Amino acid sequence: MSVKSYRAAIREALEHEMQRDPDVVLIGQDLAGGAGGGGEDDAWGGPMAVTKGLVGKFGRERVLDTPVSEAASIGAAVGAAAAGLRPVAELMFCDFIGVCCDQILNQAAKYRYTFGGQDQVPLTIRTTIGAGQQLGSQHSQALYPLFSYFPGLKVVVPATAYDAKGLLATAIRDNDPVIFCEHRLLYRLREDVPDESYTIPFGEARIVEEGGDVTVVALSRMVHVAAEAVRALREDGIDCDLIDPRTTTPLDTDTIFDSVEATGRLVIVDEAGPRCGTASDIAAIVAEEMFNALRAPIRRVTPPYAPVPAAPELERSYVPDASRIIAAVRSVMER
Amino acid sequence: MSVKSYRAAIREALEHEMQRDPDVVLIGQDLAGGAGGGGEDDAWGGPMAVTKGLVGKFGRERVLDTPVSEAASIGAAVGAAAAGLRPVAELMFCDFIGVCCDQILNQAAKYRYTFGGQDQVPLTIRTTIGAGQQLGSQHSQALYPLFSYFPGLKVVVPATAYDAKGLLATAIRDNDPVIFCEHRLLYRLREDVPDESYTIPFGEARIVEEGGDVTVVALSRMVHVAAEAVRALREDGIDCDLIDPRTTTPLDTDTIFDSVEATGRLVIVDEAGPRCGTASDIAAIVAEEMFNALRAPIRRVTPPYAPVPAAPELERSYVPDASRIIAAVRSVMER
Amino acid sequence: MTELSTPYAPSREGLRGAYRTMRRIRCFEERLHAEFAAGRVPSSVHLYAGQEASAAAICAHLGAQDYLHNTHRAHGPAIARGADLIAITKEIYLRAGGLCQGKGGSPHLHDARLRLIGANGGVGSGAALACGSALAIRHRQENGVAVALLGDGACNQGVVSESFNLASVWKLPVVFAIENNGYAEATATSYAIAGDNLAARGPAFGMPSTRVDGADYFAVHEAAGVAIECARSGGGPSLVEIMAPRFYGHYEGDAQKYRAPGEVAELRRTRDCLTRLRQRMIDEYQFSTAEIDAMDAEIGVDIDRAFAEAAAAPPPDPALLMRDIYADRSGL
Amino acid sequence: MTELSTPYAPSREGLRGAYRTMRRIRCFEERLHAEFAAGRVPSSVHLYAGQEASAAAICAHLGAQDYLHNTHRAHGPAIARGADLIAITKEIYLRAGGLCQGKGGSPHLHDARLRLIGANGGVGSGAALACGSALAIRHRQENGVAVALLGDGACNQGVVSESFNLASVWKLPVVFAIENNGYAEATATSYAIAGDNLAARGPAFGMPSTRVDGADYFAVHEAAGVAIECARSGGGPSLVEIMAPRFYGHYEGDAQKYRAPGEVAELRRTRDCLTRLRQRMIDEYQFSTAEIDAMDAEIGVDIDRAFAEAAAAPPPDPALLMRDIYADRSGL
Ligand SMILES: Cc1ncc(C[n+]2csc(CCOP(=O)(O)OP(=O)(O)O)c2C)c(N)n1
Ligand SMILES: Cc1ncc(C[n+]2csc(CCOP(=O)(O)OP(=O)(O)O)c2C)c(N)n1
Ligand SMILES: [Mg+2]
Ligand SMILES: [Mg+2]
Repeated sequence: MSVKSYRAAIREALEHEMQRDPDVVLIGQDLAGGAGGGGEDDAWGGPMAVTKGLVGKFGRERVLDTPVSEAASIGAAVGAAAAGLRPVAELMFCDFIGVCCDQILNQAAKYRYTFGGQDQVPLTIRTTIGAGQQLGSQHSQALYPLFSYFPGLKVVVPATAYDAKGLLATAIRDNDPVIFCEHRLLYRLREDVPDESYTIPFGEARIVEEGGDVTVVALSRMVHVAAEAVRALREDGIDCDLIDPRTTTPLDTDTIFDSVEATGRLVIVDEAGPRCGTASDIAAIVAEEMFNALRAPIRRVTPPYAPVPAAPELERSYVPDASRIIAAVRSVMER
Repeated sequence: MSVKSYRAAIREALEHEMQRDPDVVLIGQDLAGGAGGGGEDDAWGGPMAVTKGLVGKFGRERVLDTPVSEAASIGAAVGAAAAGLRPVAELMFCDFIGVCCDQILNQAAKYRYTFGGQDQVPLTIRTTIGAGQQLGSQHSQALYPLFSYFPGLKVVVPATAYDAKGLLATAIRDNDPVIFCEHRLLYRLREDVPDESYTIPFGEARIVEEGGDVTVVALSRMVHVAAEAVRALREDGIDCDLIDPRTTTPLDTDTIFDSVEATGRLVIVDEAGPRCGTASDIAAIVAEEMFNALRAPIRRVTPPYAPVPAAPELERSYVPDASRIIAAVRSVMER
Repeated sequence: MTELSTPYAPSREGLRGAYRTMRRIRCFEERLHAEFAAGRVPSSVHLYAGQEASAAAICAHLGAQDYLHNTHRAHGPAIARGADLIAITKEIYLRAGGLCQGKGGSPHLHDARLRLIGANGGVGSGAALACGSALAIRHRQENGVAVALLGDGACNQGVVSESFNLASVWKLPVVFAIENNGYAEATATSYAIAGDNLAARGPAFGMPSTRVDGADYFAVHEAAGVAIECARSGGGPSLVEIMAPRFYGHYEGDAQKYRAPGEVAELRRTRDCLTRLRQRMIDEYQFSTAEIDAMDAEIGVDIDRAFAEAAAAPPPDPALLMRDIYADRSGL
Repeated sequence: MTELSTPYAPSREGLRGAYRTMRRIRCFEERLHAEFAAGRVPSSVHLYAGQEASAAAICAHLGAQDYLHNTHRAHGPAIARGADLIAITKEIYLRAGGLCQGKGGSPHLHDARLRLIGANGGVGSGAALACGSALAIRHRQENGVAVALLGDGACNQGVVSESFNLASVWKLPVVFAIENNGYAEATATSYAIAGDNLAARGPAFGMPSTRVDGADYFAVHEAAGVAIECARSGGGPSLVEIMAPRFYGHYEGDAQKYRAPGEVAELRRTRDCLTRLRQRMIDEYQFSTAEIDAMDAEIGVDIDRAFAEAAAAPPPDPALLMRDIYADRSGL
């Protein structure tokens, strides 16, 4: 056990899995960096410096830098997975999904089904999500609801370094295509993480706080923002269950249902969009399955229905903050 | 007024708008057909024969056949729209969105916002949706929820020939990017449609049936399937409001809310998927805004969380049918 | 356009196999055409007739370690790769026992054991998947190659250009085999391909390339052989453009008004790979007409059986709707 | 590679303007580099220094009816196209009064009135958008052209190849101006571009193409002139590959370890378009050092003012968060 950043925890999971299974290969832009140039190898170690050091340990045959060609690269990763490798492809920003989503949504997701179950596609796609760096409308989105829409994919949204490490190991060992969404603002988050390899099963939510008055479900970075709100609310006498689903497919509805059964009140906090998003998804499932337990409207705390603006002041008002969560929890307590 | 098919109604709207505004141009594969060949011009008139005859009236300068290059073609349509034309681009199957969704979700949707409101993007993208032709997992989807996720787009899902004609005229005259989703199984649907040009405003649901016991919201082809269910239920003494939102962005929540206020019961019928789809979207909005009126769980009748299989027997059990709608309505009446 | 010119003369036995394959495909497609016209085929089918030399010649060079990525015009390549004719037919009929259990259908013919990879809905996607197969082959040091069949129209998908470049950058053992049949749907290649020459794209993306007459089995056999051998021996990717006529419509039911009157008849007369091969086998390789006719008859029997079995097969098990969405179901 | 060789000699007045533009860009970028290092610039910025001749020479041929599609390395082309320096700086600082009201930022510099089109998040997308601008120009018979600036790395996006082909098929008045600065992020072009020659892609997609030294203003001016004139006069698209060094990192903060030691210093010494132009203006066009120094001083004042105004500008109006999502709000 030692203190590690979310970034380092992800790198460790990659390293462990590459050691464990020679069929694990990394595919992406500048994962090493320096290809073809006159300077250092491993010059970047990934655009977010997550894969730093891996090319030195595993060589360019297993850390494959690509041209700026996501469709071909992710398509190749799909093909390689179906042919028996266990590739981990990196999509630098989830916002770029637009140039390679045929490969993800049609090909990876439907390969096994369309061909009648002949194959498996043990592919992991690591991508980054989130606002907060003033990168504007096309480098700040949290597009995992798109992935959840499609059966055949699994979707992971780790909020902590511990979860990131264990869930990435699970993702890589999983025999289905998994989209692993790293929040860029979490890369520097530091906490105690075991040094050895471990896995965390998919479809098991983490109960971050136990309260009993209101169920708060939050994902990815919003878990931390919600935790701040929950702490503040506790001082005012409102005790929340805070649940982090950790994977949106599979989704641990049992844990959410158990909590809602007890509280009768649900607030969902999500950085993805308000329409056809993960917050809507969970709200709809609960409104269908747990209606009798509900004592108040289901509140969703999400960004507004707008693209992400670049200016920091606008961006701050775009992303949900603790005060909005507190207000939502209070509003459902009024019932 | 004369009896017209959904296909003919769409063609008429295209023709009227092209007559009305010389800046309307059509862009797509085989919209005429026969380019470069030794045979007839206008040999196909569109892969679904929707644009038949238009090249003869408006010439190849306004009916632009493209190579099989959706990214470039739709990208060009976005560029042309921002530069002042009013293009109508065709995406043959919505399932192909994967090869051009950067153009739609990032570029068209965010152009105006990202550049601080300097421009408008009066683009219409006609695409086709739906299962029922044994075309399998990648030619049968109903992907409009993906479009609804993104602010900046408008989304139209006409269920009738009348609506298709009027809404397409509105789409073309609208100054924002509009995704116009034609259900392939509806092309042969015939009904009385005015011969002259008319428009139908976006964001105004159509009340198909008035009942009062249960609110049934259905979209696109599901409106017809739901209507069948509603008729059967009426014979059993259950009277449903049947509402067709017609556009999912903007979404006419007022009409839905008014109905739910009266009935307290909501069943949503949709051919799009069960997770992060339009049914979830509407359910979440109602569970948040109209909770006090609700007397029963919100039921969603959608396909299962599975890709679309090709075999007709499997495909029939994939698509919602009247019996599943009837069962859902009965289940909410039990409360 | 680089000239690839090592001689790859097929053996007499090889010719017998090639003829059998091509005849089988032709016979299958003609039968399917008739069945479709009679309203007995569900869904949508794209016939391969006219292009047989392409699949047959390519497959003549492929072994069990190699991958073949199919297109939506899938029947011919599936037959040439040796997939079970009955399972193919059942799949096209969307019945139980189909190659993909009736869940894929005609365009998605796929047989994992044969490393025959079915096409995706979006044309051209096989180019990138083939780069992945090639990566896996190389990783496992299997001494194999991946061949991506691509239509001329599909080459205008961006992913194909990206894959050309990626294969060159990674020096992958891939062959991009473009079947240029002159059309993408109702649009002529001469309109849609700037320069009307796909082979020229090879060198632009760092690959040798060649263009051959797809009506000439020998020419395709040689060009495919050179490209596949180059990939197999570590020489990296190449591109082969095979000019092969399409004898039927884009799909069955296509009225083909975009073709000149008499165009197909002329192509059948002058550019039929099957009759040309047959003639050359008789003229240059001492095959007797009787011997060839016997092969034809045998094939006719196989085809009859495949269609009879498909027509009699039950629909897929209803439970298949929810099966094989995931390989690992824990947590779901 | 087709040779384009009509002489397009710039006038003395043209040179003065070009120098002013290039100097303005250089001065701006150097100042921004310093401001960034001092922690005063929000977000992420990509500097254009070293590539000035490209934007300046291209813009020398463009009129009000023409479109220029920018890349993420946006400051230089925006300045060359004549966008307001203060509004540019405010946009980079994400302040009120920025070119895009502070909603876009450095990579998205866009001025609709100048027909300067901002880049999208995904590199390469301007290639297709430019086809659209060109379509609109032709439709309105404006006698204009659309120029798409593209990075070398961006050319590996499928949409760029698709756009090359589409522009040729539709014979659009487009010029694809590739600014090959040797890198895409930390990856050298020599690795990522098979054949290391983007100009070769032009003919493969039916277009004339040429490759020029981006350190030589005169060469870029001629090549751009030929290509733009060809497009303007109905000759269709062409491709110009401009070999232009990048003097800073991919973005500010990039440690650039992937570059050889001394590489940038050597490039600055041997391939600086600005010092070369200056020298030639003095040697061949009788400009005096004093005259040029005076221009430099004037530009320094403009730059100082722009940064001062940007630093003092307020943040954008909070209401902008929900504004300009749609142009037509009825029903919403
Ligand atoms: C991305 C995409 N766009 C359009 C289509 C529709 N489509 C199916 S087959 C076809 C023609 C492809 O032409 P080509 O690649 O030459 O193959 P051919 O049919 O001639 O064998 C098209 C456009 C598709 N399947 N995928
Ligand atoms: C589709 C896509 N993939 C990756 C990126 C990340 N990215 C931003 S700039 C850049 C480098 C592009 O290189 P090049 O086109 O040569 O432009 P340069 O930065 O050298 O001017 C990359 C890969 C992106 N913006 N879009
Ligand atoms: Mg073809
Ligand atoms: Mg570059």
